[in-house]
Amino acid sequence: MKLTLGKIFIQDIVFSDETRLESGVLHVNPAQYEQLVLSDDKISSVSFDIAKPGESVRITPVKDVIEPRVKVEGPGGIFPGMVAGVETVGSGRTHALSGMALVTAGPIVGFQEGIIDMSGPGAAYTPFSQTLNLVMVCTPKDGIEAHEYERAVRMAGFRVAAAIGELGRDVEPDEEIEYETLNFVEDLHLFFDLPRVGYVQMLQSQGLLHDTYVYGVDAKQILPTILYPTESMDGAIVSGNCVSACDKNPTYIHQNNSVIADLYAEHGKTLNFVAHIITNENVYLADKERSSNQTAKLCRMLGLDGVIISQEGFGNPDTDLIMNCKKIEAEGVKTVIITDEYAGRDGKSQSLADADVAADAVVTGGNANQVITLPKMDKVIGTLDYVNKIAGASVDTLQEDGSLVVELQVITGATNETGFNKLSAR
Amino acid sequence: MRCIAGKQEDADALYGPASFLLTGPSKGQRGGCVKYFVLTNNPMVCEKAAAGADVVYKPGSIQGIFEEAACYIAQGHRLLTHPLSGSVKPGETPYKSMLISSDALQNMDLASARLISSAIDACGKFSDKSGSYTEQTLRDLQLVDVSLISGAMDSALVS
Amino acid sequence: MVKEIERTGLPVVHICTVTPISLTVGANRIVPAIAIPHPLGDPAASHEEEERLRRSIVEKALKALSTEVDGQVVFTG
Amino acid sequence: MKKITVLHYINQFFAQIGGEEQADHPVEFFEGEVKGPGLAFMQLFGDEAEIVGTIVCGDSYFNERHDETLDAIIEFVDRIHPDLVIAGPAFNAGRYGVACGAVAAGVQERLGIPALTGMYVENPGVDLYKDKVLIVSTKNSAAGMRAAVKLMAPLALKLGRGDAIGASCEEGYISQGVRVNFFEKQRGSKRAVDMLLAKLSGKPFTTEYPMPDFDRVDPQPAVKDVSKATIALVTSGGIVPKGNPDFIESSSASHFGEYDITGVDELTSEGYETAHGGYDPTYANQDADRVLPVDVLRQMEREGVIGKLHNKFYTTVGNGTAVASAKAFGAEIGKRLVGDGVDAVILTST
Repeated sequence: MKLTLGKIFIQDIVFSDETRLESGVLHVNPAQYEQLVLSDDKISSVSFDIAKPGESVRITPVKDVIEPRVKVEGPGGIFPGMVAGVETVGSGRTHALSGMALVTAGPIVGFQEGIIDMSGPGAAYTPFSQTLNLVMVCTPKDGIEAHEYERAVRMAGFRVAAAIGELGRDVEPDEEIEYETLNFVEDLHLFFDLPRVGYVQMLQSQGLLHDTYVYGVDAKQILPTILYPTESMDGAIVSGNCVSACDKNPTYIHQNNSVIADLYAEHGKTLNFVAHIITNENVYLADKERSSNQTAKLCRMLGLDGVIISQEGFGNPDTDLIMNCKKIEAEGVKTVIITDEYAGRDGKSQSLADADVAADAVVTGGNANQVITLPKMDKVIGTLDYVNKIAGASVDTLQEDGSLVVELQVITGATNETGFNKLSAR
Repeated sequence: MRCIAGKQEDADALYGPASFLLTGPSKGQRGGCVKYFVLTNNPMVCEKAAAGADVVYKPGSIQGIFEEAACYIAQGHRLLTHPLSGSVKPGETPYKSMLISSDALQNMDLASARLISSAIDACGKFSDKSGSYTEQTLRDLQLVDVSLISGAMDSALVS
Repeated sequence: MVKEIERTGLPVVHICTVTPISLTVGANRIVPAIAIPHPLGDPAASHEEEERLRRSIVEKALKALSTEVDGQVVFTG
Repeated sequence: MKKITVLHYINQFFAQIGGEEQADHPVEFFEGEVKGPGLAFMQLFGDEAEIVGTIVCGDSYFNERHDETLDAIIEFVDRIHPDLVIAGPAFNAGRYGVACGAVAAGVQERLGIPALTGMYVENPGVDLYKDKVLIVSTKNSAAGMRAAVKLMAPLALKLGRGDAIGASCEEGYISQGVRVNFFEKQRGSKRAVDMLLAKLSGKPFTTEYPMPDFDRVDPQPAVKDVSKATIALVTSGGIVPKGNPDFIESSSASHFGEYDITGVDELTSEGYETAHGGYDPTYANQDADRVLPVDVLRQMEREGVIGKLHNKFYTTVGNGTAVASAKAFGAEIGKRLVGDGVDAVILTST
C-alpha cells in the first residue's frame, strides 16, 4: 500500500466573506461552516475564532484538535466510518493543510479540561501553540445529555475539518512524502536482512469521554488488529477522548503519529517497518488479559523482532502497557515502551500504577504533576469557568492577578505518550 | 447474588447496569458466569441499578472506596475492574465504582492486592477539587462513572 | 531485609501490612498484619481476645513457613 | 555581585599529608587556605566564588569517631557559615566517599547550607547518601579529577546562587529517584526508535525510567516439621530493650540490635519499647508483643507446637533506612542465624 502525503504549508488564516485557499493563506467565511455545525440539532450555537502562535491568547477547554486533510486519489475519504464511507484508506494521494489545526472547544461536561496557551511559559508544553488554530466553540442545546452532546461536537469537528480540507484538493503541495508498506511476503524478500519491527498502539477505550474510534468502531469492542501504517494518515483512527488533556491523543496526533513517521524514516534502511498493531485499554481486567494475549500473538504471527508500544491516559492503561510489554517480551520480541509519569508534584511518587522488570527500555514524556504558573492572557477563547475544575488545578488555581497555578496535566498534549514532544524526565 | 439467564439486549439497556448474567458453570475469572457485586459511592449507580443487582453503596471519598475494596480483597475477593478506571483522576471526580467477585478464594489474589495498593497510593498524587462543583457537574461526573462501569458489566457478560 | 535473610538459606515469613512497598519488597511468604502501629495486636480488644488474635496470626505464619511456594503468596486463610 | 563563599572537605591523601598510613590523621581546620583539588575549583570559579577554608580529616579517623568528628566539622562550618560546602570528590575510595556523604548530608540537614560531593557510582557512599545530597558521578580514580571538577564547579555555583537544578542527566549528578522534567534534543518517538535499534543489535542503551527494583529471591523450601524447628524473630519495627542501649536511630538506622531473650516469657512495658520514629509508639510501648510476638511463641514452645524459640532476636528501624543498609543488615542477620542452627524466621514490620 503506497500513499503520497502532500503538505500544503498554511502561512496565515484570516476571516473573509469568501472562503478560499490562496498561496498558503486560508480565507474563512465562518457563516459557511456554521451551517455545517448547526445541521446537528444538539448544538445550539457555534462561533469561530483564530489564534496564532505568539499571541497573548488562551484556548480552553479544548475538546479535540484536527488537521484538515483531503483524499485526492485512492479509495475512500478522510475519517472513514465517521464522515466518509468505510472503504479501506491509506493509499493513493492525500493533501494536508499543514501548520494549522481546527480546535474544537467549549465544555462537554462540567469539569472539562485542556488549555492551549499561544504564548508564555505554557506554550512550550503544547505542540498546538505552534500551529495556526481555527477555533470552533460550540454550546449545547439545553437538556441535551452529555453523551449525545459529546458525539455531536465530535462529529461536527470532523465535518468542518473535512470541508476545509477540500480547499486543498487542487492545490500543488509545498512538500510531498511517499510512504509505502508492502505485504508481509514481499517485504520479507525485499528486506530479509533487516530486523522486522512493529508499532503496538494502545487506544483509550473506557467509556463516555474516554473513547477512540477506528473506522467508526468504538475501540472498546475491537480485538487487537493490524493496520497498514498509512491508514491512520487518512483519519482511520479518531479521538472521542476529552479527559486527561496532557496524555490523551487528539485526532491531530493520530493523523500525524510520530512513531509511524520515525519508523518510516528508518524503513528499508535499518529496519523493516512491518505493521501498525492497534489494541485497547478497557476497564474490565479480563478484557485486558484477552487484548494483551492477542497483541502478543500478533507479534509472533508477524515474526517481529521488536516493537514500540505506546499507551494513552493515566492509571488504568498502565496495567495494559505492562501486560503487553511482558507478554510480547515473553514471545522473544524486544520492546520499547513510551509512557508519561505521575510522580507527584514533588517528583518522588512511583511514576506508573503498575510495573515489571520486563520493561527495561522506557521512553518518558515527562511528569504530568509538575506545577507551572501560566500568566494572564489578554484573550480567552472558550471559557475560564471550568479552570478550577481542570485536572491538576488546585482550588486556588485562578490567582488574583489572573494567572493560573496548575499542573502540566491540564495542558493539551503536554506529556503525550506517542513520543510527539521533546519533554522528558529523569 | 441472583444469577439469571440474560439476553444481550438487556445488557445493552443504556446505562442500566446489567443485573442479569448468563448462567453457566463459574470457571473462575475466565468464561462462564462471573458472579460479582458493584462497590460504589456513586448514587446514580444505585438509581440506575436494575432490581436485584448486587450493589454495595458506600458514600464517601474515592480513597474510602479503595480501602473498602482492600478489605474485600484481604478476605480473598478479586477485583474485576481496574481501580484507576477512567482518566478522570481521583480528586477530580469524587465518584468511583468497581466490580468485585462475589466468591472469595482462600489465598488473597496478589494482582488485586497490587492494583488496590497502587490505587490508594495514587490518591496521594492529586489534590481534591470536588468541593467546588455545581450540582449539574456532579451529575455529569456520576454519568461518566456509570458509563465506565456499565461498559465493564457488558464485558462481564462475555468474559 | 526480608530477601537478604532468605538468600542466606532460611525460609522467612513476613508479617506486614500489604502495600505496594511490601509487595515490591518481595518476600515470598506474606501474612497480612492487623495495622501498622500494632501488627500483631488490637489495643481495642480485651487482653485474652488480643492474645487469641496474635496466636491466629502466628499460626498463619507457621503454616506459611511449612507450605511450599513457588513465588509470592499472601496467606490469609 | 557578592562572591559565593565555599568550604572544602578533603581527606589526608588529597591534602598531601600521606596515604593509607596517615588515614588516622585527626580532623584539622585551615581557615583562608585552599588545598589539593580546591585549587582546580578556584580556577573554574573565576570571580564568582572562592574557597574560604579547607577541612582535612583522615578517612579512618572520621569513620572510627563518626559522631564527634562530624559534630566538630558542623561547629566549624557553622562558625564560618559559607554559602556552600563541597566534599571530595572521593572517586572510588569507600571510607572517603562515606565521609564526604556524611559531611554533606550533615551540613545540609543541620545547618541548611547546600552541599555537594562527587564519587564513583559504585562507591558505598552513593547508596547511603544519594537521596540526601547531590553526588556528581565521577570516574573511579583520581585520574578523573579534571573531569569531576569540570562537572562539580558549575553545579556548585548553581547551588550557591540557589538556582533551580535540572534533571540528573543534564547536570551530571547521580539520580536521586526524584523525577525532574527537561527538554530533550529529539522527540520521544525518535528516541524510542533509536533505543529499539540499540536493543535489537545488543548495543547498550539507557532506559529513561528504571522500573522499581524487583530483584526476586527464590523461595526457600518449606519447614518439614515445625514442631521440631528452631524459629527466630526479626523485626524492622524497632523493638529494643528499655533505654535503647545501642542507640538505634529512629530513622535512617545505621545498624541493627541483637538481644538475648533467654527466660523471657513476654515483652513487658518495663523491659521493652520501640525506637521507631515512623509510627505512633504508644501501643508498642504498652506491649511490645504487639510487634514481636514473644509471648505466643513461648507458649507454643512449651506446648511443643514449635521446637524452640531462638534465644536471640534481631531488630532495626525500617523508617527511611537506605536500601543498601537494609540489605547489609539482612545478610549479616541471616548469616548469624544460620550459624546458630536456626531453621526459619518470622519477620514482622510496621
